[in-house]
Amino acid sequence: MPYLEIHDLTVSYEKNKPTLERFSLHVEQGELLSLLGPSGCGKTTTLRSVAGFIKPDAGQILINDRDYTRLPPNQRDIGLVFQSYALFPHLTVFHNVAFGLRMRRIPKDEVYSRVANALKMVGLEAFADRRPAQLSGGQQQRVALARATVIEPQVLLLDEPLSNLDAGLRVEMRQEIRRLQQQLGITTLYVTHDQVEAMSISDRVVVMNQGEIEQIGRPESIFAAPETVFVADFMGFDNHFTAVVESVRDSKLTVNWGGNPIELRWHSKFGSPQSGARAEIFFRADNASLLAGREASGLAGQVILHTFHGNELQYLVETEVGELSIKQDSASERFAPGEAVTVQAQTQKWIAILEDREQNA
Amino acid sequence: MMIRRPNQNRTIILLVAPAFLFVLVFFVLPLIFLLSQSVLPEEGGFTLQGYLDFFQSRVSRIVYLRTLRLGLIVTGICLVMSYPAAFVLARMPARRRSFLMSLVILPLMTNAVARTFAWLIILGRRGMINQTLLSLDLVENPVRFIFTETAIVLGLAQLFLPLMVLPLVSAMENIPDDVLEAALSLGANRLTTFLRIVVPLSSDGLVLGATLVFTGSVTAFVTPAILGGSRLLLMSTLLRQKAVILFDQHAAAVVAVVMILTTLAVNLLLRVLRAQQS
Amino acid sequence: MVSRWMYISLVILYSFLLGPFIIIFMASFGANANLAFPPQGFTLDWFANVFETSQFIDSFWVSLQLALLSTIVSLVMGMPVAYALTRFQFAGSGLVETIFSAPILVPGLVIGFAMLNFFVLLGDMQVMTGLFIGHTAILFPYSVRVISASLRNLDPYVEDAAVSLGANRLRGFLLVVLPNMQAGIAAAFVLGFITSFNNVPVSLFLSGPGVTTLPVSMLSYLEYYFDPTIAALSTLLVIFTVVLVQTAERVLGLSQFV
Amino acid sequence: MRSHRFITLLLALLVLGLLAPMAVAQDTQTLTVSIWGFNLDVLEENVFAPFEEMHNVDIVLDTGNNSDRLARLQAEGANTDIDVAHFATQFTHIASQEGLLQPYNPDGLENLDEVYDWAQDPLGNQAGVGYTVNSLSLIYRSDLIEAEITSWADLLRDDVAGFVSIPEMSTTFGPAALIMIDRALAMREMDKSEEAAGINYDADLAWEALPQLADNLVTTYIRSSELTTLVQEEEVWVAPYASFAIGNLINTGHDLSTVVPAEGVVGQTNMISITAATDQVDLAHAYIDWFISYDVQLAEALDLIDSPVNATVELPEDICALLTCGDMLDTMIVLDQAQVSDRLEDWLERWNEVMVR
Repeated sequence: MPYLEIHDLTVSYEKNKPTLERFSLHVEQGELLSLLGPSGCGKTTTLRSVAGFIKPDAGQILINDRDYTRLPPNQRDIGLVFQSYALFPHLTVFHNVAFGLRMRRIPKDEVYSRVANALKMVGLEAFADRRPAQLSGGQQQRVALARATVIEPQVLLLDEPLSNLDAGLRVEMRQEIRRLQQQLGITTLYVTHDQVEAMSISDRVVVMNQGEIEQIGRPESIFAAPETVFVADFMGFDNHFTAVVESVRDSKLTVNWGGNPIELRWHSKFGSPQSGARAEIFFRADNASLLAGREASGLAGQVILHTFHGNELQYLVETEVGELSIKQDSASERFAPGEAVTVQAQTQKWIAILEDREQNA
Repeated sequence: MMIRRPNQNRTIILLVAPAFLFVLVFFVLPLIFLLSQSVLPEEGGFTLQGYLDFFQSRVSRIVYLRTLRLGLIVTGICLVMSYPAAFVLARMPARRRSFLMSLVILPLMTNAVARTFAWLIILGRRGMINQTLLSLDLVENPVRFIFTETAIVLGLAQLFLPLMVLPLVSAMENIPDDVLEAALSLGANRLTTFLRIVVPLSSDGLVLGATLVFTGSVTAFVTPAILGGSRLLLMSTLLRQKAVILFDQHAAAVVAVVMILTTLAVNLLLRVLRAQQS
Repeated sequence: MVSRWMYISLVILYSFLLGPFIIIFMASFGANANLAFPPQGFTLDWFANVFETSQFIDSFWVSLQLALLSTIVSLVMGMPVAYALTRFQFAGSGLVETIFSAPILVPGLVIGFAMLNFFVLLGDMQVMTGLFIGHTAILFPYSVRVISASLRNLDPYVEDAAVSLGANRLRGFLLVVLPNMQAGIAAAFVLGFITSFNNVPVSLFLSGPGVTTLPVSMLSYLEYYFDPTIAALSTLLVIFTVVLVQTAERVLGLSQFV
Repeated sequence: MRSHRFITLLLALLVLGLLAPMAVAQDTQTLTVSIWGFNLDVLEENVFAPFEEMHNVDIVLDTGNNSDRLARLQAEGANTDIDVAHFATQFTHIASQEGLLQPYNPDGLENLDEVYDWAQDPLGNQAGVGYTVNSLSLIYRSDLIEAEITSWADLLRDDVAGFVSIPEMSTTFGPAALIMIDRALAMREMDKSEEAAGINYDADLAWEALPQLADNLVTTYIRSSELTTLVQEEEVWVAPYASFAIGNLINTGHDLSTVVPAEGVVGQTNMISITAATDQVDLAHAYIDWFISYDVQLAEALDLIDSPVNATVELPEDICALLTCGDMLDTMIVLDQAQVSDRLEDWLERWNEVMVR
């Protein structure tokens, strides 16, 4: 039973140039769903439409079966956390958090206890009397979280909440957000452009591109099995090249790898691919290995560059399918630039994507 | 930072319209009417004769050129007086600087009549300067300053000096110490550093300050009215004379339009200079 | 980098800037009725004369009302413009910006002259109304610019935050935006007040029977008498200004902004 | 909380700003008088305050010199607030020609019969009543100028160069001063007798000499008060002066001598007129009538402000000597304002050409 439903939402900032067109999405109760995509993909527009700051041209937004589409944002009962935190600079932490309760005319002592409780949950009891300017970035983020959740909203929306924090703090904060969200069991829509963040925090991830959903799924499945070239690029597949399908057998297709056939998982929007079709092949840098010299079992290449990353080494190798990036355990054999090598495919984690409609129909 | 919102046009119109209409009706329309007065004499018909008369008349030519000349002199004086001082101010510790800057702003907050009045006491026949000159036996008889260009220039320079100091200081504040140290470490002496580094880097403030002082000087009324008398006219006092003494609204409108065009031209020049810099 | 002769330039600058004020101050206590320097003796007669001269008292009230009224109106009308300019992107924002900065580009005397001619064309208009319109128009550039600057310093999303927490737009503005703009508004207010209160060129043409602003009546007083009454009045005005600015600073924390 | 204090302050200012204008705009009857801003303290005591009391009215003043006020009257036309206007004859003439004035009703002026005939209706169209006469003659610093000043042409002397001032052409006495200089030059240089020199309204000789005179000038003056100031500050040593300024000139405390020049003095009446736009016709008549009454005329004369036109006023001799009265009324030269007005526009332009520095 979906809790938050978006049906056929159409939003345009300029006439006849919709940012979202007939966009639909369902979020389950208590679920944390991430909208992942590059800037301009429509994720923030979706979020601001749910919050009510954007009046859609068409479509419907339902929360718990109630139609929210025409409801003004201040009557929506939605918690919103902004990228800039948007704390009220003139109010103390306490009054920032209390703001939403005040608007709801909650009695004073209840406000006090609820704010105290909310601050405790984010570990800021001691900071109630400070102004936002006297807090660190992470603390400000916690205040924003407390402020958005203290009103016990039906849905929590987070708009790139971690992008203003430095890397270490980001990891800590996303754990904090996840913990809080699960503790409160609150249905959450989380907007980010950082795939690692989306993977680590979400129940489900929606990858968006140009106002359309590219793929919806659990983080693991999106990470392991992207269905489109866009998603694969976005999911950090380091290597990408195009190959011709030699044959197809059920769930596997065969392409040529340095004279050897390799069998790969495939995904196509248009049914089973034909042999001769062009497939886009993706694999990550750690799903291939290097052997010294020219070997018949793999693709011949030449090392261009290597860089050291603690327990692994990263090589850039020139091959007939282009430059490939390959990671090796630092304990394994080392290759100098200019050295001839053979690239061995570990095909179980490789993926072939077919997007060209005409060749696959 | 702007937030994009769809369907915002009505909101914007509601926000802007009241003030916009006010300025349109009570500011833009009067100026259009003024322009029309300058080309449509009471006798009727369209003519540029007013402008021809203005530039052919010896009186207005003298007045116009004097106005521009004095404006340049005042700008030059303000520049020379404030440049090194602005640099000192910009390099000061913040507390002391903000105190000194508030002293720079103080004159701006006092009306021009009060400030010009002081010059009557300083420059008069029995004024401070003449008393000093006489007591030092530097002159035999008092020197006349009142009703001279010198008096007007001094009065205007004092009036507009803050408008030069403020932009210069804020431009110079933005020059990091490192840059100056870098120049010195590369073998430049202090003068060279000042000329090669400080001057180019503060040119934004310089151009802005010069524009403010110049346009202020060529349009000021109080100072030339008090210190120039009825014979030493500038454009502003000429406008007043044409309008209320000679009852010639047509000619007064021409003078007014020439004043507008002059300040607009200077501001346009400023924009071009700034565009070139960036 | 800062050398000794530069400090000398600082001394010269400040004596030139502030010297005239010291001269006025001295003259306002001098017993001689002319402008001879140095002033002889000590008297407070000139200050008494300021308060006995009805044109100064009347025009002071005119200037005060005018400055308050036109500053407040230019703020109330200018604030939405500043808001639109800083919170929305729209076609024509360039035009709006130009129109609202134009009154600063046109010489004050020309504005006064053009307005007088235009008001005559419009027909019967109270002198005070004319002055009010003139002053309000020339204050827009200050109010719009200063308020815009203060709005730019405020995260635009705080309003959305307030709304998402249950405030309507107006309450969000009043509870969140306005309190954070108070230094900016105060700065715009003080700046506008002082600009209007000191204005001569616009008021010169728009003053009329019985309604004259203080600076204009000071100017016309000088056409009749050269005595230290003007010095005494100027001294009072400097004190008034300093007190005003200091109070604004104390109460509202002006310097956070200016 | 700080914001509360701020909003309170703002509201207080708003209320103050809105209430203050109301306090001023009380609804009593007012009479707006256009007049020179000169000697207002004395006028207040002698004229305005008693009148306000008698008629329960507020007098509002529009002050400025002749041309300033005339310009305003022209600009405002039928919309003007001004009810009565004081002008020198030549400006009354212009205002009357432009239809800005309405003729007075002799029946409304009880004191008119006491006024000298020539002052009752100086322009002959009842555009206004002459209420005072004054004259233009010369004054100089007898301690600083060694050779006596005796003639209008002495303004051109080298020993006074840099210390002369003359009235602007746009003022009441501007044309008169020039015409008298012309008369002096004619008498002296062409050696003509007083009668032969006459009055040349073209003033050719004076125009010829004007550039030379301009070199002698400190500045020109628009108001008599400016002359007083210039004399007070010792910038001016010799100048033509209007008789009504004598009190202020004497008050400067300098050694000043007045001269009746060989070529004579110029007499001139100031007039009060009723504007065409006024809705206070009766009150305006009452004002004029009050101004030409014995009481006012005497008080003004004793304060050395206005020389009387009311024939019933008799003055002590020392006062009379400083004003325009007694024999002087018979000998003073009265210029034909029509002749002056015809040339004025042209003269203003020629004047500027010479005077601009």
